[in-house]
Amino acid sequence: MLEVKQLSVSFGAVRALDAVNLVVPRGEVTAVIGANGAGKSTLMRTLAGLVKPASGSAELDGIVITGRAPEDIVRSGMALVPEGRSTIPELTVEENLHLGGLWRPSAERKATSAEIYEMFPVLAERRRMRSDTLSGGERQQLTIGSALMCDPTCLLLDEPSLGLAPLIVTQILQLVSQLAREKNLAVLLVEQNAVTALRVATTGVIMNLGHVVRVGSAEEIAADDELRDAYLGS
Amino acid sequence: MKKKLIVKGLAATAAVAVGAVGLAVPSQAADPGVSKTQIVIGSTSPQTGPASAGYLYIPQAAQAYFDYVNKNGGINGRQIKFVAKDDMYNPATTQAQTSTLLLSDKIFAMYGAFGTDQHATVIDTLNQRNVPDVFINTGASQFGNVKKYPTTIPYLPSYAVEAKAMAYYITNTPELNSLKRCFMYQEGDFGIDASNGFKAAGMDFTTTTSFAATNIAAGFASQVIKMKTAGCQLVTFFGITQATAALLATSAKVGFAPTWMVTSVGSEPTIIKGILGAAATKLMNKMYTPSFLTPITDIGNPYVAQMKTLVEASGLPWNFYTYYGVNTAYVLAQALKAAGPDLTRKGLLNALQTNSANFRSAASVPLVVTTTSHQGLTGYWMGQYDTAGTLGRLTDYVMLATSAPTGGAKKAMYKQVGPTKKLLP
Amino acid sequence: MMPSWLRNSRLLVHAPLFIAIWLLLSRLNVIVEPLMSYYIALAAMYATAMFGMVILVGLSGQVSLGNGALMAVGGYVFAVTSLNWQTVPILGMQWNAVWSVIFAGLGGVIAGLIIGMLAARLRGPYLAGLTLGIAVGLPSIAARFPGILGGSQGLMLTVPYPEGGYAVDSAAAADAAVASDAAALDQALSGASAAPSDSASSSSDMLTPSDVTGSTAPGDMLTPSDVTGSTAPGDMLTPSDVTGSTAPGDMLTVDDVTGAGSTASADPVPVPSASAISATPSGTVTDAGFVLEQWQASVSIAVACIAGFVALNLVRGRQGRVWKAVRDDPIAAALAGISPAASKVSAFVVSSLFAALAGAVFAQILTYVGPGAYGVALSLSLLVGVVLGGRGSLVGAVIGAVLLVGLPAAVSNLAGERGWSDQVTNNLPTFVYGLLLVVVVLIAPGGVMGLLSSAWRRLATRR
Amino acid sequence: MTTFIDYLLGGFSSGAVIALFALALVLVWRSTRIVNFAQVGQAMFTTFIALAVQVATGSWILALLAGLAAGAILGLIVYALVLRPVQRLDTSGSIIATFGVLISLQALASMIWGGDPKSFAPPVANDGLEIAGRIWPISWYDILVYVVTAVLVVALTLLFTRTSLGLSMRASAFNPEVAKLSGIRVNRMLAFGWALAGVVGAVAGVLIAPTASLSPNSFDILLIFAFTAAVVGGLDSLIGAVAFGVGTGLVLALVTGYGEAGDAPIVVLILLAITLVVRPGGAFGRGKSRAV
Repeated sequence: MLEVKQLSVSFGAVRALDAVNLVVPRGEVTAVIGANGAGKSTLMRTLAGLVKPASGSAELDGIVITGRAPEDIVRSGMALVPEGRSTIPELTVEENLHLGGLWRPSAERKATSAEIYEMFPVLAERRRMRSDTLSGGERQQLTIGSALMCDPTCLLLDEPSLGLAPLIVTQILQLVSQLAREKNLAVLLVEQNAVTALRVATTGVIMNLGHVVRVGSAEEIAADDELRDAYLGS
Repeated sequence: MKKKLIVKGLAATAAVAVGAVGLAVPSQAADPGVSKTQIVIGSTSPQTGPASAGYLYIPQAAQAYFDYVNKNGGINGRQIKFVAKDDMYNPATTQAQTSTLLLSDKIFAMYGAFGTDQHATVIDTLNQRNVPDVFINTGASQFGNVKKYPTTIPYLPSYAVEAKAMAYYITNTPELNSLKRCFMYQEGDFGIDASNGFKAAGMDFTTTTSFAATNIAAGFASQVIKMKTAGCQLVTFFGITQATAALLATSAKVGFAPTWMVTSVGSEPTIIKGILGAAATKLMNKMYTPSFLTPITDIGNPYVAQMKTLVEASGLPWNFYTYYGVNTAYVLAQALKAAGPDLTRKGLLNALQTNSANFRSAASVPLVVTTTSHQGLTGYWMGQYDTAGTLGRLTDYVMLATSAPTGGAKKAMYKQVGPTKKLLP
Repeated sequence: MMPSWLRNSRLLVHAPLFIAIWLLLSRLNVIVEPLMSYYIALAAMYATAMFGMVILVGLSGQVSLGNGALMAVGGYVFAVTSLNWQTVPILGMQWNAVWSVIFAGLGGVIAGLIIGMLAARLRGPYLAGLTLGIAVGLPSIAARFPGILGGSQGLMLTVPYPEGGYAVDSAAAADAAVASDAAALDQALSGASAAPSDSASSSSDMLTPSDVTGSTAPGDMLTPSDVTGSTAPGDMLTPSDVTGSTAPGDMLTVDDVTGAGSTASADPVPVPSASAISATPSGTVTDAGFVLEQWQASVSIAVACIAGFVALNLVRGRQGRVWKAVRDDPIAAALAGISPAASKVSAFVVSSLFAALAGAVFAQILTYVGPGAYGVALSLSLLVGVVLGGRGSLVGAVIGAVLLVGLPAAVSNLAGERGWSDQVTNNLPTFVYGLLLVVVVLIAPGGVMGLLSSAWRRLATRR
Repeated sequence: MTTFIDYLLGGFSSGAVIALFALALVLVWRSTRIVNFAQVGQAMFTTFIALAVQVATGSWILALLAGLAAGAILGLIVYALVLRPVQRLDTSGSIIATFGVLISLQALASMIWGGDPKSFAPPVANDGLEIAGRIWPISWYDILVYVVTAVLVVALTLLFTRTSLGLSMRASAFNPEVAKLSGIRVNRMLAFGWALAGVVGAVAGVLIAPTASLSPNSFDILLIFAFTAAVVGGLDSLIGAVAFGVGTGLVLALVTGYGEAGDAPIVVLILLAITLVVRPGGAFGRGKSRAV
């Protein structure tokens, strides 16, 4: 379980996150939605350790992770799938996949990669090719696979749907909710595409200008037209 | 007492000369860099960087000599202040440093300015401003043109003269003259001047090859193979000492063992020993090298003995560079002394031009500096390295020449005159 | 009604600005010491080259380690045209050094076009590699042409006079020198005995040891026997003297040098302070009433002001925006109808033009062109200057130029008199200079201009 | 024909050393995306340390080991003090920073050991081998240099392509953020890359010193050739660096042999220009990489 307490981030004079409180339980997907500049990405990057918080903390299964280096946070079980499907183009598919969890014993890693190749057969097919030859959807699978290689208990997904065809988005999000259930992962999903995100999430969180505006069940928020008009601009 | 008289006589001669000029020109303020108690002398040379190896000792040795003279009362009551600037062998830096010497340090004269390209950037300024530009450290003959550069006075014999001396010795030594000759040179003034000298002496070569000073680290394999393939038996070489060391090593590696004849500035034995280690003496054995100074190892010679004493007492290593540095500083001191108590730039030049034959030095060849000719030293004797790695003098005669585009060297006898008391001017 | 290009280019603002700068510097040039004029000449020359570097490195985002070689192009064109074309009338006018500068600029444009086209497709280190190759290779080309380009020895120019024209070596003067050299040598030979006989006669006008020391010994001349063990009351140092004899030596001993003994004949004379030296200005006056350094500086200032004016108009104008657009996002720029390749080539051409102009001025200052004067070190120092000053700013270029001239001079006095060995003191300035480069890049990656603007921003936000 | 082979063998010797320096440049490029102009300075400095050990102990092996250790440590120091604080320097900034380190190291070496060139005795004879009644310009020492170069290339290639350490290093260099998010300790990887490059540079320095001489500036020209070779080879490619390092040596030897020594840099420049025009990412580079 991921617990975020009073987390604040400042960039110069700008308050990007203001006392954010969140609970992401294991086994289900929590979706954070909000317009551009709401602070969603900052939240993700702060949790992953790429941005230093001004105050507040985050705990993963009772252990404080804020203030630690990104590589230590990953090793303690929280993996981030960053925005924009950041695979390394110069490396092959297999190398990109194996980047995740290099610190783990090789037997465990082999087992996990076999599992992932089974889950994403297209990656197995193309394992020797450079990762920039993959399509957008395939690359997203690769990024998620690489995150799973770290054997996380909590998965952060930053805008996985960006720039993908609707059909592929649906597939990927379904896969994410399936992962949450089957592997008992705490999944925090950040999405601009609110409708799709709320469809697979259990809980919905609405953010605006660095604040958490509303927390509720996904159905409830999906049904609230007023909220949508006020904060999601769609 | 008598000594003082003679010196005064010299000074009087200089004073008359200066006076004559003084009449022509309305009275002027004293020349810069000279006061009742001090003479400021400037110099530029590489003291750091790739070109500084060995050469950095020249100004240090000169400084040691000037310190010694100052301690003993200076020259005509004046202390010599020697300002040696580092130009890192970069022509632009040479000019900047020379400008500082002229305009900020207000030097009286330049002494021992180093390098051909480097000196090309300042020689005009120095001459335009009538600054004596004494004993430049370059063997390029172009600066010895008294019409163009009336205040510039070379000391080193030019590379052309050295090539002519080599040619003379080869032609007149049957066992060398029968050998197949080749020529290797360092690009720049070495190559141009030496080629001209050989051409003037009517010497031709089976093969000629060259190298750039900056490329020594890349090795001489190709040059050596080229000469080996051509069947060279005698190789004349003009390049800096590091290049000579590299050439000897590479040649030994491929079993190329011609008779070597190497320029005097490229055969400093301590540097070669430093680079080649234990193998140096074996590789240098039988190498011919012309020289113009009394052999550095001739410790019985009063010049060598005293200069060695001075250098070592000053905490410097005794090698060709310190030897050369003390020697030219010694000649400069004599010239300053001869220029008399009323020291002017014109007076110094005049003293040099009228007295050059009288200055004592470790040189074994005549110094030619007159009002119509600025050749500097004019020739060489031929030497050869022995199994112990010391250069022995082969010829009791010397071979004299000019840098002219025609004509070779002439054989002559030259007898050295002993030094002044305690090497003081 | 003003034509639109005139209104848009801010020509009206910039022209008076540069005329004012020119007047100010020219005035400064004649009131300061000649050495300062020399530094001004150098700094203005570097600034000219650096304006090009700002456009190339700062605006267009292309790294160049080869602009020193482009300066060589300008320098050589300047030297060759002024040495060989003096008698060639151009457009009915007599040859003038200005023509040489113009031709140098043209040469730079052509070289920049060629190199720019090679470089347009290259990025970062690949471009650095190519330009470094040019910095090494291009001056070597000059060494291949000993005839017209002077080979590896370079070409010497004579000190320029304001009324223009460069004196060429007259062959007659050289011949006369050769003839008198031969005569002087013959004279020396007669003194030294030209005959290959052993009995050298001492010429009477030779100074002999006895003249100096007052000894009346018959052997005035050094002979081998004197040295190898004569017992004559020697003026000579003999081995026995060296090895510890008690003879009242005329020989120099260690004590003489170190002053440890009491043998020194005179008390050391105190070294006078520098102010005791007569402070006559040592600059001689040329025909036009200029000291040489002032003349050099006035040429350098004029070229720098013109170059700065052109550079400022380019940077502030449309072309400047094009360069920045291509640097920041070549794809977006291409979509907006700008050709990234053409933009990069044009930056190279402009920077090369400025480099060549600076090279011509440099040749005029050095009175020499040669491969050694335009080596890799020069190219690197241009990059150093532009990084230290601030990459994208023309003011930064001027600051960088001043630093290039001032820093080495400043650090060279660091060692001073501290009793360290020559080995240490000689190398200390370079050591400190290297560290300075590192430190400046570390604490001010944006150079001096970066520091200034962040300080300004901090001040502004505080208010 | 034998002359031609002689030239090739001679060129091979100098080429192997250029290749080693190019290799060190590629290692630093791979780990931090920086062209390390200080590389030859670090190599020079560590070779001086190795020489001191050789003089003190008389052992070449100990000298080599001391050089390697010093190379690694100096690499780490330069990385920690200079490059780590500014990991995202642009090309010109990193050139100036590493250039500053280079001239400082050279000045420091001059202060400590003086400017005169020193000799470094080789461990095995450097005399040309006599085969078929003729001495060839290749010695046992040359063969040692070739073997060491070959072993280094193979070992480094395996390290980068076959081990997780190599994968971590490559990922850290290509995209530090992604690498961090994958749990890789990026700073350690970058530091390791610099140390490794320092070791390879030290090997190059210790190997070249006996065939040339050792002075604070004696490797300067090799930096230029090595940089050229690394760039033409594609900067990321170990094989490319070695191939073009040796190639540069061969070109220099052949041009000097059949033409004039002064033509060699011009020919190298022309070949450099042609290669980069045809393949802007270097001959062994992966062609045109992504535009964005």
